[in-house]
Amino acid sequence: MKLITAIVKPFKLDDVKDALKSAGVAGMTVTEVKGFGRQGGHTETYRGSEYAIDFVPKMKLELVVDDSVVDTVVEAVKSAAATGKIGDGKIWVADVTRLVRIRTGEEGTNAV
Amino acid sequence: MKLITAIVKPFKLDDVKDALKSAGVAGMTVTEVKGFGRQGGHTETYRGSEYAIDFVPKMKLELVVDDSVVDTVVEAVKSAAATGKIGDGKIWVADVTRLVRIRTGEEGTNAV
Amino acid sequence: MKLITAIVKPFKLDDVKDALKSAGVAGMTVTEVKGFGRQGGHTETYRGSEYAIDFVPKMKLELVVDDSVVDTVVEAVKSAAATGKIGDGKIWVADVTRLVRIRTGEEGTNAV
Amino acid sequence: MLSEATVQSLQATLDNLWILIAAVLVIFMQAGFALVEAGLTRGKNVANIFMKNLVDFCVGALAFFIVGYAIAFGGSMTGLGRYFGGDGWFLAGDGVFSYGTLDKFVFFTYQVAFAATAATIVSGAMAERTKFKAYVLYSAVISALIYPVVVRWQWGGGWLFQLDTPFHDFAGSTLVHMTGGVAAAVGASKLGPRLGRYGADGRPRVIPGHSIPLAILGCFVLLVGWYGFNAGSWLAADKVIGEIAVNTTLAAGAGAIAAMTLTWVRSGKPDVAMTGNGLLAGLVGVTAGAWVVNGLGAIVIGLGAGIIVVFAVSFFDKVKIDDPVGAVSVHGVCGAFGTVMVGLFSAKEADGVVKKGLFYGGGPDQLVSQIIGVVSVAVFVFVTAWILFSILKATVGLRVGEQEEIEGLDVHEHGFGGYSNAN
Amino acid sequence: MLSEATVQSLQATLDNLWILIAAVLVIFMQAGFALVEAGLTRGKNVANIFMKNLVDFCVGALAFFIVGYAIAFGGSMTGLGRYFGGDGWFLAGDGVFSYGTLDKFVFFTYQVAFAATAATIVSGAMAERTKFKAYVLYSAVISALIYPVVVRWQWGGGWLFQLDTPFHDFAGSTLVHMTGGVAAAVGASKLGPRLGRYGADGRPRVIPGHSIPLAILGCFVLLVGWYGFNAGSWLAADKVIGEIAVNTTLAAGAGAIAAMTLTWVRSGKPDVAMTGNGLLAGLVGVTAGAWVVNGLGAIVIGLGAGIIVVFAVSFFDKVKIDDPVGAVSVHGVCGAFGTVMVGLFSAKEADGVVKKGLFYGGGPDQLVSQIIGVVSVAVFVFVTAWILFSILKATVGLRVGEQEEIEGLDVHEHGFGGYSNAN
Amino acid sequence: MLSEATVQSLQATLDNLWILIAAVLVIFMQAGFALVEAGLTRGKNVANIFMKNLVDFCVGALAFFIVGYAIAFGGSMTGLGRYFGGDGWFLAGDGVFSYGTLDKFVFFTYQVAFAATAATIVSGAMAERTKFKAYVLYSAVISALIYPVVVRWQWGGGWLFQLDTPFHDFAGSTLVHMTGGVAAAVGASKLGPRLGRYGADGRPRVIPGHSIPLAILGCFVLLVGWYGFNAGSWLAADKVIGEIAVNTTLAAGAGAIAAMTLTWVRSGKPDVAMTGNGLLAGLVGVTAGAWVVNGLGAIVIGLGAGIIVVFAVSFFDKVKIDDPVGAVSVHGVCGAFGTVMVGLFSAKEADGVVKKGLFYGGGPDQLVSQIIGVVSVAVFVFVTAWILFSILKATVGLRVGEQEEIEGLDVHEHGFGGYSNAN
Ligand SMILES: Nc1ncnc2c1ncn2[C@@H]1O[C@H](COP(=O)(O)OP(=O)(O)O)[C@@H](O)[C@H]1O
Ligand SMILES: Nc1ncnc2c1ncn2[C@@H]1O[C@H](COP(=O)(O)OP(=O)(O)O)[C@@H](O)[C@H]1O
Ligand SMILES: Nc1ncnc2c1ncn2[C@@H]1O[C@H](COP(=O)(O)OP(=O)(O)O)[C@@H](O)[C@H]1O
Repeated sequence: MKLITAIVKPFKLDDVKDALKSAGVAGMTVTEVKGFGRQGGHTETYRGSEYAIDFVPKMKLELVVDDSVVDTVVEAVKSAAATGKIGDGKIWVADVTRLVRIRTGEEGTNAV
Repeated sequence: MKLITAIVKPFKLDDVKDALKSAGVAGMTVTEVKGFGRQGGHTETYRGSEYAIDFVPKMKLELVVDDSVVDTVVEAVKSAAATGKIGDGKIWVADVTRLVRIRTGEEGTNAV
Repeated sequence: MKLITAIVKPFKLDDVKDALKSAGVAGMTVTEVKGFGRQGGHTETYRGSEYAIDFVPKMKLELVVDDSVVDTVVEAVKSAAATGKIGDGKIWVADVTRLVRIRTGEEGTNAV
Repeated sequence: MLSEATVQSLQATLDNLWILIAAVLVIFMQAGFALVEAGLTRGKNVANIFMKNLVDFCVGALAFFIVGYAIAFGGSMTGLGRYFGGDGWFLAGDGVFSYGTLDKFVFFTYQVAFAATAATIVSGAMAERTKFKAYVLYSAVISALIYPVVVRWQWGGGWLFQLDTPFHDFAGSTLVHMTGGVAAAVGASKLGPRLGRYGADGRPRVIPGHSIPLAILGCFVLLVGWYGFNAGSWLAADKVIGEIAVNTTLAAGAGAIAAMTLTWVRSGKPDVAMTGNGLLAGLVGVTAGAWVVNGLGAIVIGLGAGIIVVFAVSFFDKVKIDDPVGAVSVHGVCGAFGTVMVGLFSAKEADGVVKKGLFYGGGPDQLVSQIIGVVSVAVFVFVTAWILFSILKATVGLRVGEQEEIEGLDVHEHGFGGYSNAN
Repeated sequence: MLSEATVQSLQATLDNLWILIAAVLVIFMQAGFALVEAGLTRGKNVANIFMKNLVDFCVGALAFFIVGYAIAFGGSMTGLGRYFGGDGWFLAGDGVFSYGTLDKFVFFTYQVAFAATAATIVSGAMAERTKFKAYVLYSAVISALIYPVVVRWQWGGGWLFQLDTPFHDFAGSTLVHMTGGVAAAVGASKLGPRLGRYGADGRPRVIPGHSIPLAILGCFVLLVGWYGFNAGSWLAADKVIGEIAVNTTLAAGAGAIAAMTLTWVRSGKPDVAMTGNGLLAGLVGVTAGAWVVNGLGAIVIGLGAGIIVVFAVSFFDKVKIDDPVGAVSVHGVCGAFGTVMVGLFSAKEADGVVKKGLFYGGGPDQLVSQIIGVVSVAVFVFVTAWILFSILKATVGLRVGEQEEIEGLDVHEHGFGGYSNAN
Repeated sequence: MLSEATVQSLQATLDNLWILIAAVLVIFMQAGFALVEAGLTRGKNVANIFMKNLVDFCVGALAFFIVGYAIAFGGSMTGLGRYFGGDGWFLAGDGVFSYGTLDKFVFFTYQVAFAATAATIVSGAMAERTKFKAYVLYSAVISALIYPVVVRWQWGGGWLFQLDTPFHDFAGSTLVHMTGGVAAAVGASKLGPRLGRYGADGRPRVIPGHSIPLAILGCFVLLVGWYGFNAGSWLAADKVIGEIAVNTTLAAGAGAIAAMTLTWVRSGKPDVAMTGNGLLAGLVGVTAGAWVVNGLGAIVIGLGAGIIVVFAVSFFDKVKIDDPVGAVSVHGVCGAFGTVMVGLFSAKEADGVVKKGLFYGGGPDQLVSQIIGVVSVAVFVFVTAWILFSILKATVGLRVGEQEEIEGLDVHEHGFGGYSNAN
């Protein structure tokens, strides 16, 4: 069991979701987040004064998946989310020691 | 130290929180998220056109806990969050190698 | 590769971000969350009736970093976020087995 | 040649102009109601609230045009006509009733705005759990039948107006507001409280409104519209409207200050939503006596209404009539209160219209008539609303399903959430 | 000594007062447009929408003051003057045209509010992708030139008014709304659809508006303002304004109910945004005939407009004219529809102004004139708007860049997001 | 028999009707202020802002009823009466002052709306850090004492009106707006800037407002209300109100365009919030001369005010008077500017009321009087506001604690957040 976390550009969410669906992913959880990174923010002006916005809106996807499909999933996100422009985001993978489906109590692979 | 992550239905948040309190949990962090899964979304209609909403609102709970209480906590979430209907959510557990309380600098179990 | 997660008070976000920048951190992801903990919530009154708010607004920071800088980063967050008052928040660290930069496909340390 | 008639026709034009403008102000109150109700309920039901307020105006306007106006104002005022009119359907024909110098169309516009007000009050009390279809049917019936009958009794020249000392409800504390408030109470209690409104222990739990800005903006809009509501009810343009406006202002201010102070004292903090309710309570309260009381009377009535509304909200909480916006307290309770107060604070005497109140040396006559009016209207509306909601419950159903309620009426009743952060 | 003149001057004062108040109501509609458009588009463009609505009023007011009014109303109505006026620039001088008893400044205020309405309609159809600079230039030109010429043809006494049976557009279904709607169609199609509005398969995809509360609040504000729009168009204060107001109310109600019912039948749920559009469609539809139709006519026109708007929205979706708020359907299509309906439903006859419609025994004369009016205005606006938008496209550019559109016009065009949750 | 009196009474009715309607428009401005201020501040203080705006109207109305009106308009205008009135407390009695044909209640309603405007201006400048209790006390004192004295000097017939060339402030650029603006400046500087408003380096940091839609909706509402504010200040119904309305429109438009253009040039992007401020600046600026200037004068004053407001905002930023909404710049600075401009741009001469300005051949007399008026009012308000805020600071305290400010006044002062997303 792995937890794959991906940070992507908001307007890419639909494409990524579709790619993951096609890759057979059954579930995921999405959060609106703000990212700080190489992309940098931008300068806004408000009532004549400038100020820096360091954070850019991003979407975070979390997927718990079977070890066997990690590469497929990472690949799917990567190709669907990439625009080639700075700020496309990151994907990281971590171990999950247990997974439970609340409704049924099923655990492990069955719970995905 | 484990990090327990739970995805639950929003209207179950209060019940889960109360159950966790009773189970002796001292702290947790909650995020509004959107879930994609078996529950499916629904079709909305806007100005006469249909469109699919694939995501359903969910709540994500994160709790860092001592290894000894993981089972209790998972159990508490499970029984408080279950409705038996599709979409009740998931719980997953991962290792945490270090935990720090910012205020005091305490680490490990003392920091929970 | 480690994932450092920090929960801090919202008005401390700017200070923490600046401290992390100075510590050489290149990127992070921030989420608005609600915390439950020792700090407790407060009682609100609405149209004459009291009710308890158990959750307080917090900010969650997630940073994937090289193992070598974990201590520096934890230290930076700790000193920038601490006010000494209850509710300053937590930092926890977990293992990350893989990190990918979507734009370039780079992995590992190069992807940070 | 210059004739008396020329001058009279100028005055008539003035009257018609003012009442049309006043009607527009009252119609603006529809936006105020929508805002207050939306602000004091949850975001998942916000489109439904706006939809209800929009549609009750539309349905109500057609219903009042087709039958309501005829029932309220048409035909002979004797015999059965004391309770129920019946002439001027569709405003058609030349004999259609109008008031004084007013053109029938102008008078109708003013009256239809009032009908819409009475109808829309209910939507707040029944918010967050009512089937939209049932609400549409309800609003057709109240605009076509229940409200017109009530109006008939007094403004339509019916039996309450024909009392020896006529019942006096200048701009409708009872006829409009209490009518709406009583129907609201019946509707809310037929529906039952919202899921989660009462804990397992039976104690009320707060379900906070999602936007104070919307709610208080709505209060401002209602305040503005109320000048049309009260000062327009003179149904003519002359200097008298000035004092009516001042009474309206003072009662509104006093109501808000009273509610603010009371919540401040009780819970240590001045409550914003309740202060808004206090403003509206003061306005509702002074509406019946807006012409006959003086400034001091208006202030006392406003203060009284502002205090009463706070306790009334607690009371309905306790008896489990779940009224998310306080409509029953504001319009029902303070409407009745303000009407009765005319019997105490009336400072004017006008033959066949109103007597001085108890505190102004007029004896108890007016007070008695006020009580008769309030009680009879309350009973009539209670009974008819009860029948109406019972029928709706047994046929189309009154309440949405549990899932609909939990996930929100916007998506389930209208197919779309009121707020979207789509990119 | 009392003279006829004294009385006349009183009537004149009354007229001026009413038209000024009506003008204020129409100016209030600017807020309504901003709200509707903001509610039906995305949050990332909300400041841009408000800015456009604010600035088109400001720019339009100055442009109409400097040249527009003179083109619409100035100079001789013969020869070229039948198409294009030219006197009274800056309202300067004593000979400046005014209507009836109205002071030129009062008449101007009323007219400028109408010009701003015509101008602002376009902003919704072109929302979420138009360069602000291009929009400002567009709004100067429509207020200074295109709209004034159209007005000249009819209200300015030009050739449409000089037809044997004059074209009749009482309050501007065609002159104001269809003008705006046709310009909107041209603008939207020149721009092309928003990114993501059509899938790879060419089928439309929903881009939901971000706030139903804003949208429906806007509908209420427009409804309120419309009483000034229609009843004020009588350009004098007398009892006639009552029937105009009633027709306005009935058509609005019928339009909303029709659209609500139709979406309910088609998709199983009554659509809130479309019901709002239906209300506006009914209002636009009845505007041309607000004086000449009777209540039944108003209801039929309202119902018709409410049905048409639903199909029109689908139609423009299909032909890929991406109109985020339905401005083309509401103002363009229903404006034309309502104007033509006068030829069928006119129940009044007034020499040199209007004849009875086909359904009221007046024969086809009025209908023919209505069609001539609608077609000629549509063609004129289409051609001039096409030229205008082509020039803008070729010079300053019409559409923002892709990144600007994706991330929002607020930040990119104005330097700041419309919503901030900074602490 | 028809008499002159009949006709005069018709005119009087007309006057009263118009001024009551104008009063309602001005009262609507309260909603506009609440919206602008709420939009330009943070979401955590939004309920507090609305509460302040609601309560200052309520408290101010009662205070002005009880004492303010008597001080402003009551009693003899000689001796001490040139500075301070004192008759007509509670509007009681028959001898209470009124203006011209106006009923005392109508005149009061109009005046109380102005008093509430002066009072409410301060709330924006002191937003996000003021104790609610202190604000309530402040608003009672300004409505009961400070503002009435200022009014006395001019509109109440006092010493500024008795100057050889009377000070001319038609609708209150100085008496209402600058009074509010100066009090705002004193309040904001007594409070000190919001936490985080200035960096460690002393340079200002932006604290963005949370909702441009609310802010610009507020600007529209203020624009609409301003027609009542300016055209109503004629205090009678006649054709003159037309030109006043046109001047109001032009100055508003020019102000917005100037501010938009200036921010566009300075920072590359047209700023939305500043354009809104520019509109208001133009309105404030033209208010003093709304009757005496012509269209060109109005445009120039509007442009001037729109430019000044941009620089004034920067200036107060630099001198660390933290004014979240720009109230000091809009109302204080542009109020003074507009008043002085009457001395240059007055195009009218009226015995004992106003002379032509310097640019219109009237010499420097009017200019001198304008400067006397502005300076004396500014000094008076500055001193009294300083005393008032000092007393409040020393007693109930002016500023909330640090935690309250960081977490928001909504929760800490009123017990409840303005926005809730509870399910
Ligand atoms: N070290 C990191 N830990 C967590 N999130 C990161 C990290 N670096 C970047 N991110 C997230 O990824 C987003 C994109 O990163 P950025 O450095 O801007 O560009 P790129 O994706 O091209 O490397 C950031 O906005 C942030 O949300
Ligand atoms: N593999 C997954 N990884 C992360 N989150 C998941 C995953 N599968 C489901 N979820 C989350 O759990 C929620 C419920 O899952 P769903 O499949 O709809 O029903 P059930 O909980 O009954 O299995 C989803 O909405 C989503 O937020
Ligand atoms: N065990 C936990 N797991 C996850 N988050 C926690 C945990 N305990 C506390 N938190 C988060 O840290 C915040 C601060 O914790 P709290 O107990 O209030 O004070 P302190 O930081 O001083 O220990 C909480 O609001 C919550 O968001």
